[in-house]
Amino acid sequence: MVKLNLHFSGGLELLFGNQKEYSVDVPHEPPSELKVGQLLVWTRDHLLTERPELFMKDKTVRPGILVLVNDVDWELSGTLDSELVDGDNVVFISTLHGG
Amino acid sequence: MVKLNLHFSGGLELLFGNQKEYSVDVPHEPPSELKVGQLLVWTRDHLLTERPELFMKDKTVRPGILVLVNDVDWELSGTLDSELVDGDNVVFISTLHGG
Amino acid sequence: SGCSEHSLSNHQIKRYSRQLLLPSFGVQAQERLSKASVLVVGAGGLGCPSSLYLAAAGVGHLTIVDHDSVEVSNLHRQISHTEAATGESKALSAAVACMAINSSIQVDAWPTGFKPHNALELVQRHSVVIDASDNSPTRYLLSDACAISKTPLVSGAAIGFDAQLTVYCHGSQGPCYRCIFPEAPMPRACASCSDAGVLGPVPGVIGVLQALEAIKIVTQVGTPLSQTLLLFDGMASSFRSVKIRPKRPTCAACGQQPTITADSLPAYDYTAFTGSTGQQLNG
Amino acid sequence: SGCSEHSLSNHQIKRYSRQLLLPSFGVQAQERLSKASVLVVGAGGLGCPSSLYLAAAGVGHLTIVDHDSVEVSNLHRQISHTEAATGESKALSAAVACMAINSSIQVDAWPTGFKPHNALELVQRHSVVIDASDNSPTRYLLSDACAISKTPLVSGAAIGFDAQLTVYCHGSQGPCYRCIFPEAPMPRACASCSDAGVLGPVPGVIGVLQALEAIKIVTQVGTPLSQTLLLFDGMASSFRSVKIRPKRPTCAACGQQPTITADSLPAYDYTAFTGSTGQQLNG
Ligand SMILES: [Zn+2]
Ligand SMILES: [Zn+2]
Repeated sequence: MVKLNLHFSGGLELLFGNQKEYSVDVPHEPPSELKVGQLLVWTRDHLLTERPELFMKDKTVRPGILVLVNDVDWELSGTLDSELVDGDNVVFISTLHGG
Repeated sequence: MVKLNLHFSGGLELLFGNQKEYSVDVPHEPPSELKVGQLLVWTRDHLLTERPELFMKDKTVRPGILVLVNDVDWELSGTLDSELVDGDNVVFISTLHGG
Repeated sequence: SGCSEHSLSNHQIKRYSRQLLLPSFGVQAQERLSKASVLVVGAGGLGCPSSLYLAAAGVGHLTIVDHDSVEVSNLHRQISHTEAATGESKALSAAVACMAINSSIQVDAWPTGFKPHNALELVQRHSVVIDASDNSPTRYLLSDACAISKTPLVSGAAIGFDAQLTVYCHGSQGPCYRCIFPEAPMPRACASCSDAGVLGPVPGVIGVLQALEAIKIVTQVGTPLSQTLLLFDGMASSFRSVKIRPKRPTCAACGQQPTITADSLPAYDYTAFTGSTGQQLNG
Repeated sequence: SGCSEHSLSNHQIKRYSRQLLLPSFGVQAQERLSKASVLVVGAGGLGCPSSLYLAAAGVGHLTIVDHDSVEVSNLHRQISHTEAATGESKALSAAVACMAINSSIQVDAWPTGFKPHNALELVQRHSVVIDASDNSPTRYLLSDACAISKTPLVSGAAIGFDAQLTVYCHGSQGPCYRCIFPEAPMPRACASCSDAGVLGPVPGVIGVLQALEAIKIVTQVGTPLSQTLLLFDGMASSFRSVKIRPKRPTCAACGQQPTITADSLPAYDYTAFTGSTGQQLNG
C-alpha cells in the first residue's frame, strides 16, 4: 500500500463526487515503485464517479489536465513513469478558460 | 547546531538587511532542545542590523509582532518555550495597519 | 419569480444569474446576500475594491465610512475615486461608484468617520464589518466594537508589497484583534501607506478578498479565514496561510470577564492606548 | 521635476507619490511604467480590475480589446461597467472607466475583437499582454502571437470558486500555453462562466494580480510568475503555487522549429484546433 494525498481542482472534482481532497491507500507490490500511470488507472477505477472520458484518454490524462507530484509538473519527473512514495501529494488540475 | 529557516515580513525585513529569508545554523548544546526564546536572542545578536527595540522588548518580541513555528502561532506551542528542531520554519511578522 | 419559492425578482435573477448558476451558491445564498448589510470602514486602497465587489454581488445594504477627502495621491490605488472626485468625501465618492454599478441595493455614505461614540451603534446595525482602515487606533476600536456585538470582522491591511488578511470575532472560537495583539505596537513601528508607500494592486488583491470573505460569511458558503492569517508577498506574488490562536479567555474585549464593554467603550482612549496622535483616529 | 534627473512631471510626482516612496520601486520604475504599453484582451471579470489597476498605476498606454457588449448579467463581476453602460461596447466602457481615473495616460478601446488576422500586429505594439479572455481558441491565439513576438503574456482564468494565474512567454526559459497544453481539450471539458457560473471576486482577485504581474514585468521589479502556476480556491480562500515545466524545445509555437509563425498564424484555424464553434473566438 502507498499512502497518497490526491487533490482535484478546476472542475475535475465534479467527476470525483464533488470532493477536492482524498487521502488514499493505493495497493502496490514492492520492490518496484508505484508509478503515476498506475495511479491514474486506480483513481479512475476506484474514485471516479462519472464520465471517465473527461479524466483519461488512452493511458494518460485527457488534454487540458495538468498533473503535479508534490507541487511540481509531472513533466519534470517522468510523466506516467513518475514514481510515488508514502506521503506524496498528487494534484490534478483542469485548465480553466473562463474570465 | 540547529538548522532553521527564518522568514521576516511586514516590514521586519528592514531590520534584517532588507532580506526576508535566512537559512541559519544556530549553535546549541544537547540534550535540551533549542527554544524560541534562545533563538530570539541569537537572531537579535547575529542577524539584526538596526534598531533592536523594533524587534525585541525585554525577553520577547515587541508588541505587534507575531511568531509562527512551522506556520502555527507560537501561542499554541508555548511561546518562548516552544522547542525547535532541524528543518523548522520560524516566521516573524509585524502586523500591518495600512490600507 | 413564480417558478420556484424564492423572493428574487426577475431582474435580480437576470443580474445575478452567473452566481445563481453555481450549485454551491444558488438562490438561497443570493437571498441571504440581499438581506445582509455590510459596514465598510475606510474607502481607500482596501475599501474601494471591497465595496465595489460587495455592491456588484448584491449585498442588500452597504454603509461606507470615511472622513477623508479624495486626494490626487489616492488615485493610484483607490479605484472607486475618479479624478473628478478629487476634493470630495471619500465615503460619498465610493458610494456613488457602488450605486452606478447596482442601483437596486441601498448604499449609505458616512463621511463623519468612525469614532468611539458611534462605533458600537454603527457596527450593531450590520451583519459583517470590513476593516479597510489605515491606522492602529481604528483597528482596535473596530475590533472592540465587533467583539462586544459579536459581529464578524474581515480585517485587511497592506503596505509596500506586503499584505495580510484574516477574519476576527467569528463564531464561538474566533479570536479578536486584541486576542492576538493585547498590547499595541509603539507608533514608530506602525508605518502607514502615506509614510511608507504602497503599490496599488497590493491592497487591491486584499480588498477583493475581503469582499469574498464577507460574502462567504453572510451566505454561509465556504470556509472563512477565522483563526487563519493569509500573508501576501507581492514581490513574489506568493501567499502563505498560517494558523493563529483561538479566542483568549482573558482577553479584555472578547474574554470571559471583559473590561471593554458597551458601557465603557465610548470613553476608551484609543489614541492613548496606541500612543498615536489624535488625528490618526479615523475610518 | 528639476530636483533630480528624471522625466516625471510635478503632477506625476504627486499622483504616484505613494509608489515613488517605495525604495524598491521609485522614480525609475515609474518612468518604465509610463513608457510601457499593455494590451488587455477581454474586458470582463478579469480585464475590468486588471485595466483599472494598470491605468491607476500609470501605464503609459493601455489597449483594451473586447467585441462584446455589456449585459446586465455581467455587472455582478465586471466592475468597470455601470448600469448605464448596458448595451455599449465593453472595450469602450472599460476604457472610459480607466480614463476617468487617469486622464494623463493613453487608453485605446478596440471593440472589433482579437482575431488571427490582427493578433500579431496588436501584440507586437505592446510591452506585455494580459489574457483576460473567456475561451480556449482565444487563449491559444494569444499565446501563439506572444510566442512569435516574444511578448510576455500574463494569463488568468476563473470559473466558479476556482482560478489560475501564470505568466507565459517570459524570458528565454518561460513556456508558452502550448508548451503546457500542446493538445486542446475537447469543448465539453471547457466550461465558460456563462455556462457554469462564477462568483465575482474570484476573477476579481486574479485580475488585480494580473495587473501586478504586468507592472512587475515592465518595471523589472520583483519576480514574475514564470514557470509557476498560482491556483486559487475561493471556497477556502487558499492559494497554492506549483512549479511548471520550462519551454518545450519541440513546441509548435515557441520551440526550435516552430510551425506556427508570423506567416502561418493568420490562416491557422483555431476553432478547428479547439473543436469550438466559430462564435467562441473572441476577446
Ligand atoms: Zn479577544
Ligand atoms: Zn511553447
